[in-house]
Amino acid sequence: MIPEPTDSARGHAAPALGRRISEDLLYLGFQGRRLEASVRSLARSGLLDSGLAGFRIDVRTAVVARAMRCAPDGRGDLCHPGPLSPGPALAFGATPLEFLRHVARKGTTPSSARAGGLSWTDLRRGMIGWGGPRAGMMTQILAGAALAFRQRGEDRVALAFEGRGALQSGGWHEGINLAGAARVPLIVVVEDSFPADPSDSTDVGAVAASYGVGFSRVGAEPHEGIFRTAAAARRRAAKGRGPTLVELVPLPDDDLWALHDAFAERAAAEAGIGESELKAIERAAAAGVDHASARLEREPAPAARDALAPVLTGAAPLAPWTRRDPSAPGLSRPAGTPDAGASDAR
Amino acid sequence: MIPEPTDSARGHAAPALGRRISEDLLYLGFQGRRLEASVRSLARSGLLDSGLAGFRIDVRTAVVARAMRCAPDGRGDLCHPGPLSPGPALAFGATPLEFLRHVARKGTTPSSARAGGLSWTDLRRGMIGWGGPRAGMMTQILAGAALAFRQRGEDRVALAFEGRGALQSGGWHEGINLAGAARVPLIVVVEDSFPADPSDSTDVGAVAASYGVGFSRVGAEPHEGIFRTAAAARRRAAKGRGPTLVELVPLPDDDLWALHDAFAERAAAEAGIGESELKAIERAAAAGVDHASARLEREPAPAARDALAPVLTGAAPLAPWTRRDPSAPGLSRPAGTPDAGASDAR
Amino acid sequence: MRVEAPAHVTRTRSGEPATVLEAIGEALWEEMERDERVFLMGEDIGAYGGAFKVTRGFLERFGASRVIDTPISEGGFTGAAAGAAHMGLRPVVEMQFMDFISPAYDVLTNYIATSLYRGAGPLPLVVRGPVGGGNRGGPFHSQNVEMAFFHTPGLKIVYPSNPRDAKGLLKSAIRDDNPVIFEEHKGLYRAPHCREVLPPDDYAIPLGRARTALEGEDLTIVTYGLMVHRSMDAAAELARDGIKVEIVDLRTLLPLDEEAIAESLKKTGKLLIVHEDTRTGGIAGEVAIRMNERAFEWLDGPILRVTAIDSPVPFSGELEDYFLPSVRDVVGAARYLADY
Amino acid sequence: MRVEAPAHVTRTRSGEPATVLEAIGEALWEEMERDERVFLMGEDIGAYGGAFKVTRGFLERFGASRVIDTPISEGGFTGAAAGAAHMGLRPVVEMQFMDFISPAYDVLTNYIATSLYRGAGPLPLVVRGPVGGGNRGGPFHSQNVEMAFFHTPGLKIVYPSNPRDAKGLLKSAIRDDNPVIFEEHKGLYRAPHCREVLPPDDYAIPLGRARTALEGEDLTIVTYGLMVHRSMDAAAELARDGIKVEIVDLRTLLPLDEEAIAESLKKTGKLLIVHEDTRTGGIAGEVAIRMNERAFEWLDGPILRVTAIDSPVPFSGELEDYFLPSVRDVVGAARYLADY
Ligand SMILES: Cc1ncc(C[n+]2csc(CCOP(=O)(O)OP(=O)(O)O)c2C)c(N)n1
Ligand SMILES: Cc1ncc(C[n+]2csc(CCOP(=O)(O)OP(=O)(O)O)c2C)c(N)n1
Ligand SMILES: [Mg+2]
Ligand SMILES: [Mg+2]
Repeated sequence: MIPEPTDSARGHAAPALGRRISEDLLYLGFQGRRLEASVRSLARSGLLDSGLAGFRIDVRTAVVARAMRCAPDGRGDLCHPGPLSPGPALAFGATPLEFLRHVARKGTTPSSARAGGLSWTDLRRGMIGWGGPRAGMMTQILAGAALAFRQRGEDRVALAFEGRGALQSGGWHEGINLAGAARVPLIVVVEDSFPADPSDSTDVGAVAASYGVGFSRVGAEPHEGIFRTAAAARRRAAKGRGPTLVELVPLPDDDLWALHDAFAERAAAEAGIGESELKAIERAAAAGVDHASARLEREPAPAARDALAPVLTGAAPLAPWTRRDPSAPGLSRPAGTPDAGASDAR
Repeated sequence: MIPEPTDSARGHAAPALGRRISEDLLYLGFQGRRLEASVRSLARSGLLDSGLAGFRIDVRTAVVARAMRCAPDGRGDLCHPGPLSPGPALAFGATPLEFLRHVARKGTTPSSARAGGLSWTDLRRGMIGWGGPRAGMMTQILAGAALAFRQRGEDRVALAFEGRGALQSGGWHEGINLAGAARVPLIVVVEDSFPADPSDSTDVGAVAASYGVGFSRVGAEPHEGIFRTAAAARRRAAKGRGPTLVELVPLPDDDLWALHDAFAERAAAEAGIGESELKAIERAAAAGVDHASARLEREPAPAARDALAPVLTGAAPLAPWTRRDPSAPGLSRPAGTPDAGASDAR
Repeated sequence: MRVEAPAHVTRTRSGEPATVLEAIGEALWEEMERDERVFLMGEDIGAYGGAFKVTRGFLERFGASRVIDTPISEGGFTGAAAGAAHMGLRPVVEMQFMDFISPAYDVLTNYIATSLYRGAGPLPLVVRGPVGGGNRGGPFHSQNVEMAFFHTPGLKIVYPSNPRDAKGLLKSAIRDDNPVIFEEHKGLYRAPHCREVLPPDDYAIPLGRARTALEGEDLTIVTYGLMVHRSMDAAAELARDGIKVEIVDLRTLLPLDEEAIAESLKKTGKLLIVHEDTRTGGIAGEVAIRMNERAFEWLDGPILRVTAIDSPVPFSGELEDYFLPSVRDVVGAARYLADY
Repeated sequence: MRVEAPAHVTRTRSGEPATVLEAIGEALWEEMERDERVFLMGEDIGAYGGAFKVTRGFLERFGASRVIDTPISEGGFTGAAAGAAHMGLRPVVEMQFMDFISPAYDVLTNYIATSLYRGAGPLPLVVRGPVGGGNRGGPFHSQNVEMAFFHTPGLKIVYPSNPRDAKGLLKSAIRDDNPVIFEEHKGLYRAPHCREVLPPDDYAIPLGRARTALEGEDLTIVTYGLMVHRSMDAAAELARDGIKVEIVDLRTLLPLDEEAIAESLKKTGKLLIVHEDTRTGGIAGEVAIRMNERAFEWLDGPILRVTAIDSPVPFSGELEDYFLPSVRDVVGAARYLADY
């Protein structure tokens, strides 16, 4: 039960990743940086919750996610990006507009803004949103998804992003224990978006060792190293060697974006992506974000009666019997008649 | 966060424990062996549940418990002996008759047999019974008790016996994490009364390391070694150095009692306990058990209306309004009158 | 090599009467044969065959990837079942005793029940296991769990009273696209009076529909599970006094078949609810207010209930018998209502 | 060195009107000063002062051993609170949002609620925290949790509607020897219309007694929490049509003060229950059957209810407003009943 460390490329001598991946990582980085700035400014101008004024994107989460086998056909890997973290979702094919709709509670989100945070569930693209008091529960869910992959012999891996705090919750332990015991293809990234709690002394590596699962820690590595660490964890998972925990050591915002800039420099120098190409990628990424921000205001809020969405398949709850709105469903009976059976449609 | 191993005396060259402790351990061993035999025979003869025909006592649990500071005045250590394990309880001052009453569901148990298993709660003697689907919950409870000791600056330690399976439950992890983070005086003994599940590969030492708590593993050590391991864990706890996990490696029944016999031999040879004294201890222990077994049949079952014990202080639920028993509480109103408010006495 | 179904799941094929336990085994077996997406998870359900031996022989036939022994972590494996359901599988989770569903309360009520509403798609999964008192199991092996979940929109709750319903309802539960809590009363598992020859065809009984267990015109008893039998016994006694009781066996508790209740109430004018679960906050309350909303004018007497007393389930037999609703309680309450 | 009480817990001392939040802070502060066995546990309640700043300044005054920041493990620290209570302490556990009580469902219903009955002694502890919708918190930061625990014998549930009650009831809850779930509606925490000058003495309000919030003779509304205010607004509107509503504020949900409800019902003959929580399995059902058991002959109309709709709490404001019971709903239902 000795945890197998995944190979992690450290130092700046990391070999290039190839053109396609490099381009994608560049795009994701530029996009993320622009999106971070847009959200902050939308929050300052009152178009988004003021709580988002300090919104940040950890570009490394997008790099990890891009190392998965993303596919838009429901047969690629599965990713839970965390409750408010668009990085991995963007790598899995989500657009800035989709993200902004979520945080702006628009009627155009998949749940008509019924669900809070980023309810990223889109099984076709392989994204699954949070759904409960956070800490740890999603590791259980993704462990079960990974179980399904293994059971059907599919080449698919489940990737969950959790906060450090998740490791304090029993639910997380039950999830990783189950995943480790069954050696299912699961990767759990443990990140810390808030300055580390001084009383929290969790040693993520020791936790991984106690479950006999793989472990890697990444911090200020260049993108190449982070990508290779994630790719190695994926290979390990796909080979039936079980889950890996990847600890993302917190970095200041500036350092994060410096990682991106350094990568862009190397990409220009090593991967044969010329200065003008680089600029073109940046422009395209920024244009997408700007388009989304501009469009956001025109996106409609949900209609009140979207609250009556099905809770059981085929059966939306009826509107309360005291509502007189003639177009609400289930109110065709005379006003004032108690409308029993609201939730019990079959 | 390196776990500090407690000093464990291995090998047969363990120095003697002194007369008083040796006598106690001898008594507990003889008592346990006789009680094990008694329970099995009472089960075979139909006086106890047939499930108890294979009942066993792990004498090592009594040795661990005897290494605590047992006191009958509510100021000693606190012990949760596990759901069906009298060994530690006997060390904390429980009698064989009390144990037999529990398993025979007698009205003379503290809860009038309202609680299942061994509801050993007697805060004066420092025992606390299980109270919930088992796996792990008692570690939380004892962690909280230990928190109280630390908060009040008392020289008291909490000792919980858990099955290996507890380590699969999230509740256990939350309990030990809390105890470890707060460095409260807690010892958790992890035992395995059933042949190890081959699919269960939990490495208890690695788990301890992941919480930064102490760890010891004991198996076929002589009593002296087990006692010293437990005593060291207790010292560590009392000094504010936090919890210790003690893993009890499973042993076949015969080996367990062989440990006791070897200890008795050494006690005779080294601790100055003569052959006749040894016999006297054995006779006294056996007599107590035999007395308890003989008396058991005469102990009354609870009365039906003991079901109406308080659920909230000062307020027992009323008997159902359909019961005509004139002596049942709350039935003074005319028969047939619905008796509302049953649970709502103030 | 195709492994033959074990004896405890072949009563119907051999035309013999089946117990509730066997009927449940048959439903699981047949659904696993019918649909390879169906799989089982639970503690000791594989080689050991489960605490009540419902799944004895399943591991041999369906293999370890469809009969999964889990760690002791009810929350974790229920969550994992949800993840598998997202990916198109149809998990059936066994709680060794349904009392142990409580560590899964969080994931069931927050994640699973809300999935469809949150736009994350339906979660077809079943959580099943033994419930109920009378077995001297004490407070943690005797609970009825319906009221822990009855208040949660997005769940269904099923609680059969006989082999035929148990098999047909479990098949429907497995085929249903929603999460279903399926309660099996231990006192009915092997009850000899409860054996019956099951229909030989692949029948399913729709969720959400009550069954009239007995027709009568003086009084309606709404009940479910083991209490159907206790109510039938009471009805037999009452019949000797000329009191004709109608018994509605709810079968599905959520969604509640209030139409069936209201129809019966409109016929009899009197309503007694009998449930084994404790009184305060029991299902009787919801039935009462639904009938107030829907059939108040038909009430010729108060809506009353017979239930367990408001305490944990006591361990000793003497206490437990006193705690549980008895035939005498039902008879007493029914007489009171009939005379009202 | 004695640390002075911070401003948000000294409104009463300075004679100023206090909010519900301040009243709760005062109750905690005063009880901690009165009784050194009282201590606090919860996430970020120490240096950070709690998500809603209820315990701001407490760490400085009472120290880290009585104001304990816990890991994110609601089950674990609630269990630990029980252990500390066994040892004679009186823990007050904060759930950052009461929604997060669900991981503690197991230990609360199984261990804590049964302790006294099992002969393990009483467990004096309080679990308190913010509940309720209207804050655009979505499904996991807006729940009302009373019905998760209402069915559990051995627990008390308290849900105040104003500063005076919040302070007096919390003091009683802390002094009570039983485990108490204490729900604080976020919408009342800082509501300006809800400020009031509190009695300067060390008063406590007994658990288990409802309060008549408004006297009237045409119709009784039984309600609690934020819905007391919505019902008062409705009553004002109804009064303009000459409909005189009596409002019973339950304050304690468990044990339920059925005497108070019955008394009011006997006066008005009509009963409407208003609760913010969802409909099916809500407390209205229990009220309805208790009144059937106890006051059926006084009913001049069906017992009806106004509640949230049967779904999770939706995130967006538009949806949430539609989901929650409104003044218009209460007015509509009351008119219907008054005309009945
Ligand atoms: C079960 C549960 N308990 C408490 C919370 C409240 N809560 C939300 S985020 C958070 C801190 C999480 O910290 P961490 O996991 O380290 O993530 P970070 O935000 O630092 O990345 C807490 C306590 C919650 N959402 N769910
Ligand atoms: C929460 C919960 N889940 C399941 C059970 C059923 N159960 C009782 S004992 C047991 C096995 C416990 O194994 P272990 O902890 O290794 O203890 P052992 O009996 O082997 O000493 C199980 C699964 C339970 N009591 N509680
Ligand atoms: Mg953090
Ligand atoms: Mg074991």
